[in-house]
Amino acid sequence: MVVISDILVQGIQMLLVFLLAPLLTGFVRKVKARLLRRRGPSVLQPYRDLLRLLRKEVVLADNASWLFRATPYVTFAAIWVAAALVPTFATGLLFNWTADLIVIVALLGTARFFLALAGMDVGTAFGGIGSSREVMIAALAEPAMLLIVFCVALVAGSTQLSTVANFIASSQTGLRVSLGMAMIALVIVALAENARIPVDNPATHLELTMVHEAMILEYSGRHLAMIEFGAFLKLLLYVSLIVCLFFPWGIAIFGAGPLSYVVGAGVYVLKVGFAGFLLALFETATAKMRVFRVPQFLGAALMLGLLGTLLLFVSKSL
Amino acid sequence: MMLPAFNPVAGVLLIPIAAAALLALLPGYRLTARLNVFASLLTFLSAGALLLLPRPAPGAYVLVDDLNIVFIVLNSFVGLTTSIFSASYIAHELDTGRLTPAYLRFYHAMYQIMMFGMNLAFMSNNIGLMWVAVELATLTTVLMVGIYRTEAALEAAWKYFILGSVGIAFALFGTILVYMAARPVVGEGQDAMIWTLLIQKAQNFDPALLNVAFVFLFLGYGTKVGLAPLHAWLPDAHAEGPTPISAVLSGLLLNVALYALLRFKMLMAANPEAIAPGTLMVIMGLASLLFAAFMLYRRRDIKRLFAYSSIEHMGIIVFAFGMGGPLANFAGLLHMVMHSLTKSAIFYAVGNISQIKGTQSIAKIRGLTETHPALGWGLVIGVVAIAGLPPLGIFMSEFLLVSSTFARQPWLALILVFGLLVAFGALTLRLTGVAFGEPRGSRAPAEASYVPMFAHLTLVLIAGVYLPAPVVVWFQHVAKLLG
Amino acid sequence: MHSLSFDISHSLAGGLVLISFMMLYQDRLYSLLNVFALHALTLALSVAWQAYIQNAPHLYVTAAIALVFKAIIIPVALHRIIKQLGIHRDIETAVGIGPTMLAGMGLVALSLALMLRVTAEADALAREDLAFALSVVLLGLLVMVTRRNAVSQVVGFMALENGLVLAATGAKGMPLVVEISVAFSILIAFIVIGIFLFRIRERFDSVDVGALDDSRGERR
Amino acid sequence: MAAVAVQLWCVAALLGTAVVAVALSRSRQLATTLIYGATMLACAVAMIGAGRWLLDHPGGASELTLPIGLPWLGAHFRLDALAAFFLVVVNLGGAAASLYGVGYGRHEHAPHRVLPFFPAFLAGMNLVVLADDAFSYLLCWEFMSLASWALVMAHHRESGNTRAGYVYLVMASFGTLALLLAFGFLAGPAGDYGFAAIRAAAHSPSAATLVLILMLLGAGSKAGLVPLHVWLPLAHPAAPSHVSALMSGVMTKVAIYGFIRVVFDLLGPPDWSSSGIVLVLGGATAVMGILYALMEKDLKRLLAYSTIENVGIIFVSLGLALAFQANGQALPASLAFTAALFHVLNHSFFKTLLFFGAGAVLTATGERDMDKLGGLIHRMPVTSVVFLVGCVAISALPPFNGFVSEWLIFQAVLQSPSLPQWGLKIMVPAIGALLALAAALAAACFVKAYGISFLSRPRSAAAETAHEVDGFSLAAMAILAALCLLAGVLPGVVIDALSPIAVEILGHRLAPQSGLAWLSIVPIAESKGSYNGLLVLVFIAVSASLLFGAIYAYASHAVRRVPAWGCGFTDPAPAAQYSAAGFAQPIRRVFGTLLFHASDHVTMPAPGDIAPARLRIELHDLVWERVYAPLVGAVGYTANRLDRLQLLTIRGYLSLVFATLVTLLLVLAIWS
Repeated sequence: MVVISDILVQGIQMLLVFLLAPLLTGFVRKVKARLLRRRGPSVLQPYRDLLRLLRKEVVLADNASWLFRATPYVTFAAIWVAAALVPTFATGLLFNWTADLIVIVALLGTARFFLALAGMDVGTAFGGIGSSREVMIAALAEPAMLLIVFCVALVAGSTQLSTVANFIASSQTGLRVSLGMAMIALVIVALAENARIPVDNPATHLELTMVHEAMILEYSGRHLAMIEFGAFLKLLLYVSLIVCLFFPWGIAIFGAGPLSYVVGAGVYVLKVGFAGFLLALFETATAKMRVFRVPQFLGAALMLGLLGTLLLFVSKSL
Repeated sequence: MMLPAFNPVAGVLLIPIAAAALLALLPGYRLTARLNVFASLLTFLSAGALLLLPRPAPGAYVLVDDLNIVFIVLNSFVGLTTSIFSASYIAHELDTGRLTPAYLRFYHAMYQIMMFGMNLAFMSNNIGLMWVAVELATLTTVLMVGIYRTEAALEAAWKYFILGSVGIAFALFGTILVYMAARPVVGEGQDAMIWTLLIQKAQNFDPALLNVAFVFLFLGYGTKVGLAPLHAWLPDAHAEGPTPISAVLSGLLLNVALYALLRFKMLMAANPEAIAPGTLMVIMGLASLLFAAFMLYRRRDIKRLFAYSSIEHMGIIVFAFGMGGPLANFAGLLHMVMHSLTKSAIFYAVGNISQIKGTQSIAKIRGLTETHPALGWGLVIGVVAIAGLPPLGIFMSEFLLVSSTFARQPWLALILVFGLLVAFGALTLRLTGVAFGEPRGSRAPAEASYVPMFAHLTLVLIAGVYLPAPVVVWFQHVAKLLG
Repeated sequence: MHSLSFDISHSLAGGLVLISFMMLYQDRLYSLLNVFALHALTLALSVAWQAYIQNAPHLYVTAAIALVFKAIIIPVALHRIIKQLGIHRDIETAVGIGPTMLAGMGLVALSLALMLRVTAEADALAREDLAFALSVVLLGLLVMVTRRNAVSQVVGFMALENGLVLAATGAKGMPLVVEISVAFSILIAFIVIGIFLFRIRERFDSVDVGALDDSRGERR
Repeated sequence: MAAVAVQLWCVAALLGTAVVAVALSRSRQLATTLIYGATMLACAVAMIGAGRWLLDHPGGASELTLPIGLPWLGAHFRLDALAAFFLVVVNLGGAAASLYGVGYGRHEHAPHRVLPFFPAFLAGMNLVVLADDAFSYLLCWEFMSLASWALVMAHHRESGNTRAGYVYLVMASFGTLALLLAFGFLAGPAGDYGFAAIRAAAHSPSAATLVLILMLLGAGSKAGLVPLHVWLPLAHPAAPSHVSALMSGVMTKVAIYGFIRVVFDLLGPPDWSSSGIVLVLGGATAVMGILYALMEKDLKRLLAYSTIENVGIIFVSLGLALAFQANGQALPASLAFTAALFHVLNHSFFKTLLFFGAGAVLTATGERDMDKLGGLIHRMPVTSVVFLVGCVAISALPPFNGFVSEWLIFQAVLQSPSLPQWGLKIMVPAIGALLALAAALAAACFVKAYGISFLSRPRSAAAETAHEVDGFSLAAMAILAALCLLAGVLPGVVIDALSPIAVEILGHRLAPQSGLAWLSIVPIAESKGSYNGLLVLVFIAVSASLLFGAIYAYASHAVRRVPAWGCGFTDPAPAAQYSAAGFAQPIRRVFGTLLFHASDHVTMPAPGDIAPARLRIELHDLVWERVYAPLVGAVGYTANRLDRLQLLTIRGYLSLVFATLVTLLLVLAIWS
């Protein structure tokens, strides 16, 4: 019985992120449009786009290989699993221990790996640009990410997200400077990983600037849909990661009964919405930077992470 | 001296003399070459008998003990294999007209006289006699180095002769000084030159005299050992003489001088007040090693290359004996034996190579393992062995020497290792050039036989992985003797 | 008597050293040869004296060899060679006369310093003799390395060898002395013949080193 | 029969095979099949023997002494858990390489230069692992180097190979001399060369540090630690591919075995500061190695450089183990140690696999230069799949094995706050960041490797007409690929199999993993961190296939094949695709300018000029230019200076003698 309900709850979470992801993107786009004094499409537009793409036929380059066709599914699945393993409305779900923070990062890495390969498969210049830049950005983002993990793990004594969330929620950690640094670093990494301004502009096809879009330039139809959906999920994943790591308050403890789950879910949606709003605000406020300024940008994240860790030693030793 | 018949001692000494006389008279190089081999075989057999039969008591002139029997057996063995090699080698020299039958007769006679001189030097119990014998061996080799009568050969021989004579003089002066030191203690005349008596009474000798004596002896015999900076004659003598002689020079003559050095080192060690000879040997050994190691890099003549490698190894051996102690001495002995075998094997190979390619210039020899697999790989194994790589014998001695030295005198060990590495780099550099790459030069089959080369290499290989217990015990005993 | 004998042999040995110095001082070949003849003569005298006081008759042989061979035959032969090979008569020195003399002084001092450490129970005679012999040897070597000229280098070697013989004869009751002196005379004969055969005019290695490079395989 | 005896018999069989090979290596086909078959058999037997010993872990060790080697000592051989594990690694690689060789060897144009040395090489590696006294250890070590050198020289006519062999031999001998010094120091003046005696003797911390440094020089030069790595990218690719696989995948592990054996087993607990050295060297090696690899366009050299990276990772992990052990923290120490061993195993799997793949590409196209490859995924379907597996695994991506070991290492890194020393506290996180950087760069590197050589359009005729390789090679690669996945999804089993080693060396082990629910692994405690490769795999597979099914069922499944779009511009020439150098350009611009003094020179023709624009990339291997070139120069200079002594006149030589004499006499006069 218990197992059933556990699986049920886990299923709910998977479904939740599945449904919520496009909404978040739509919401962000809407807010951005608003900030630009435009009406903008409805928040449900992403769903429509996905459905449209799904129905279209796939236009495939002659020399596209099986890898090119498999990648969308692999990528999406990897991201989805990763997203499902981040506590959203409740901690300690059945499969949380399947993977800790490092594994989640690595799962995203797998997704990126295949996407980068797919970018090179057809052998157009754009794919090459996209892949090479993507891996460069990733190469800088991952160490930063690890340092963030390290910093958090030092505070909570674990890389297990549920544990971390519970620990921080249980407000025995006061306000920590190092945690603040870690959060900023995580935000920077999230921006880079999700191809957001200022690292990349999801809305442009200007070849000199684009990274992610160039990589998936050859995709169309259901494949494109999968990839887009993956991107939505990834955004949600990072947002809920930030939320669960740094603002876990109101998250439901596992086995606390349906009611608290509902409450937790409500709170979670609110937090995600707020984060989305901030993201939109930030993106409208800043401009995209040159590709070769990105290293400095991510270097800052790296420094912050390291600084946070060292600071933690100091504060601990005091 | 009264020697009963069938006395192996007499065999080792008289067979070469008789053979020399015979060879000087007989014409026809095929016969003489065979005879030469036969005589050397007999010498080797009687040396073996010397090993097995009970040894004669040390007489006024002849001494056979654990130390020199090592040298004698090794000497007669390499003498035998070299004679086999030269039998097949020299024939080709006649064809190419570098030698005439007359010179060949002379060559064979000289070969036996040289063997006699070396055996005598090993066996003599009288330091004066030992001196005479060493010089006899030296002069015969001088004559053989010059045998090709080319300007270069004559020049080499001349250089060898002059430097050798000075060495002779030094050695003699040292010998006289030893006699002077011994006379008050041992008594006048014959006795004060008999080594067995000297070593017994050495502690009462006058240290100051002994010191000066040792300096002269060290330089005198050290010239023959080829220690830098007394080495000058060695490379040219090796490079210009007939290859069998180069093999004998590296494999044997250096050992003769080394043997003399060891005897006097023991004498010095027996006297508490005299300076410790070890320090001097260590310094000169390291100097020779380093010097030769660097000299190896710029060599263009393959025989001269290996001549310098002989200097290097003599340096290592002298260093080992200088360090002293059971391990180092054992290593030194082993290294000496292994070096004699390996280096002569290498010279057999080089002889074949230079005959085939018609040149000794390293730059003109390439890709041997392609054109002459047996010869090429033989050379590879030889050089690998001489460079101190396992599973060949020299690795064992270098292992013992380096490890024990590092435990005792780390800095010396570091210098030693540095020298070894530099030399290794040079040797392997030349080896890869000669043995590999696009083949160059003639592809004609080799004239001389590979048997001696592979015989030596097999021995070295076996020694590298398995030393028979009796040999070990015996070496350990000798190592103890050397202190 | 003993003291007298001691003085005589001592003065003879000392004379030998003195003559070695004279050799260092020579700058003409012929005079060098004459001085060497004198050197050999003195040696012969001292050997003979040793033979007399040690009443060791075999040493007379050595003395005779020294007298006949070294003091007469060799110098004459060398005179011949010089004429035949047309070696020009004055000696080119690698180091100037003055420094050479100073070096010689130093060498003698060194050999004395070394030999005087010898404990006195080795009888004084032998001790002094050795000191002188050593200096003669070193001076001979000095001649060899400071003279560029083949003949003078041979002379230097012979002087060195004289020193050896002096030491050998001074060593009381040393066996093989005669044999050794004979052996050395043969050696020297070889050298002289070698010079003559190989037409070695100026130096031992007048064969130009550069010309030998290819046969040495050392050409750059 | 004693377990060690079985191993030695296998070694004997290998040596016998080598001898036979000398005899019949002229007759190609027969010899190839026969020799590789026999080798595979021997290796398989040895592997099974060692594996059973490891799994049963009877504890203790099975020893044997042969009356050879150093006379008064004899050759000691010993099989304990550590040795057993490395024997498994060696012989697994050996068996796979032999299987691969049966097919690959057919294309060998000089079999008589490969066949005899191949079994000898394997025998040497086995013996090194088995040896139990300093002499036999070094003897086998050098024998191994020598055999591999001969294999490197197999294609000695190809340009650069002789140089590669030369550099390799010199560096190998340098390493051996360092080991020799280390053992000499351990054995002491009396010369107790037996490992038992060394283990028993007490070593002071300073001595331990000295020996550790010597081991870093000796074993490190063989394993390829920066800056001792220079020979590796030259030598490994020069050999035939299955030998390269062995050298990269296995021989470096033997070197690591040597390091573990001496530093962890013989030396006893070292000083904590020495662990710092290992950590820094390891971290630097990892990052430098993979950056070198990124700059490469030669497939095999790229793989060789990535070997350097993995060696660095392993050394970092070992350094962590040292640090924890020095502070008596048993559990984290065993965690780091197990992680290191796990990575050793993993790397031996996927690096061997990748080199096999490179060999297959070489056979199919005759090209190692990635800029002449491309599109092989269409021509070589199986190879491309297994090679992809290798790439994913080596890029440390779940659910494959590479990720598990790196995850374990990160877990160990996360334990570092418990270290008392400030230096380590602060250093370890930084090193961890370096590891993460290396991992990400590795992913980039293998995206490049796979993307350039297997994906995209063929860049040369050879690549266009490539054909799949023979069954043996494919089988060998498939087996390794399967192992990569297995070790990735069932890490618990591997960890438990490794535990006896940790017990033997550190006296402590990780908690048993195989018992846990859902086969997940929990190194320290579930609250601290856990991973379940199996579930991750299942989830991904299930959700992907569900989606796939759903979409095909309810959405479209129509496909239209058209020319590639590329924003409307389809460049006609395949040469215009991204090249290896082009792909690495962003990373080169980030790291290269500092580490390689990299600079791009573009020559743009004048407007109207139809000459092609040219891009020249300038890279400097600073390690070579700053460390080795000066050394070589110094030796050459000294040699030239001394060489003048060869051409003195006789008078010159005489004056040398004279000078020596006078000096000695002076010394005598002054001192005595």
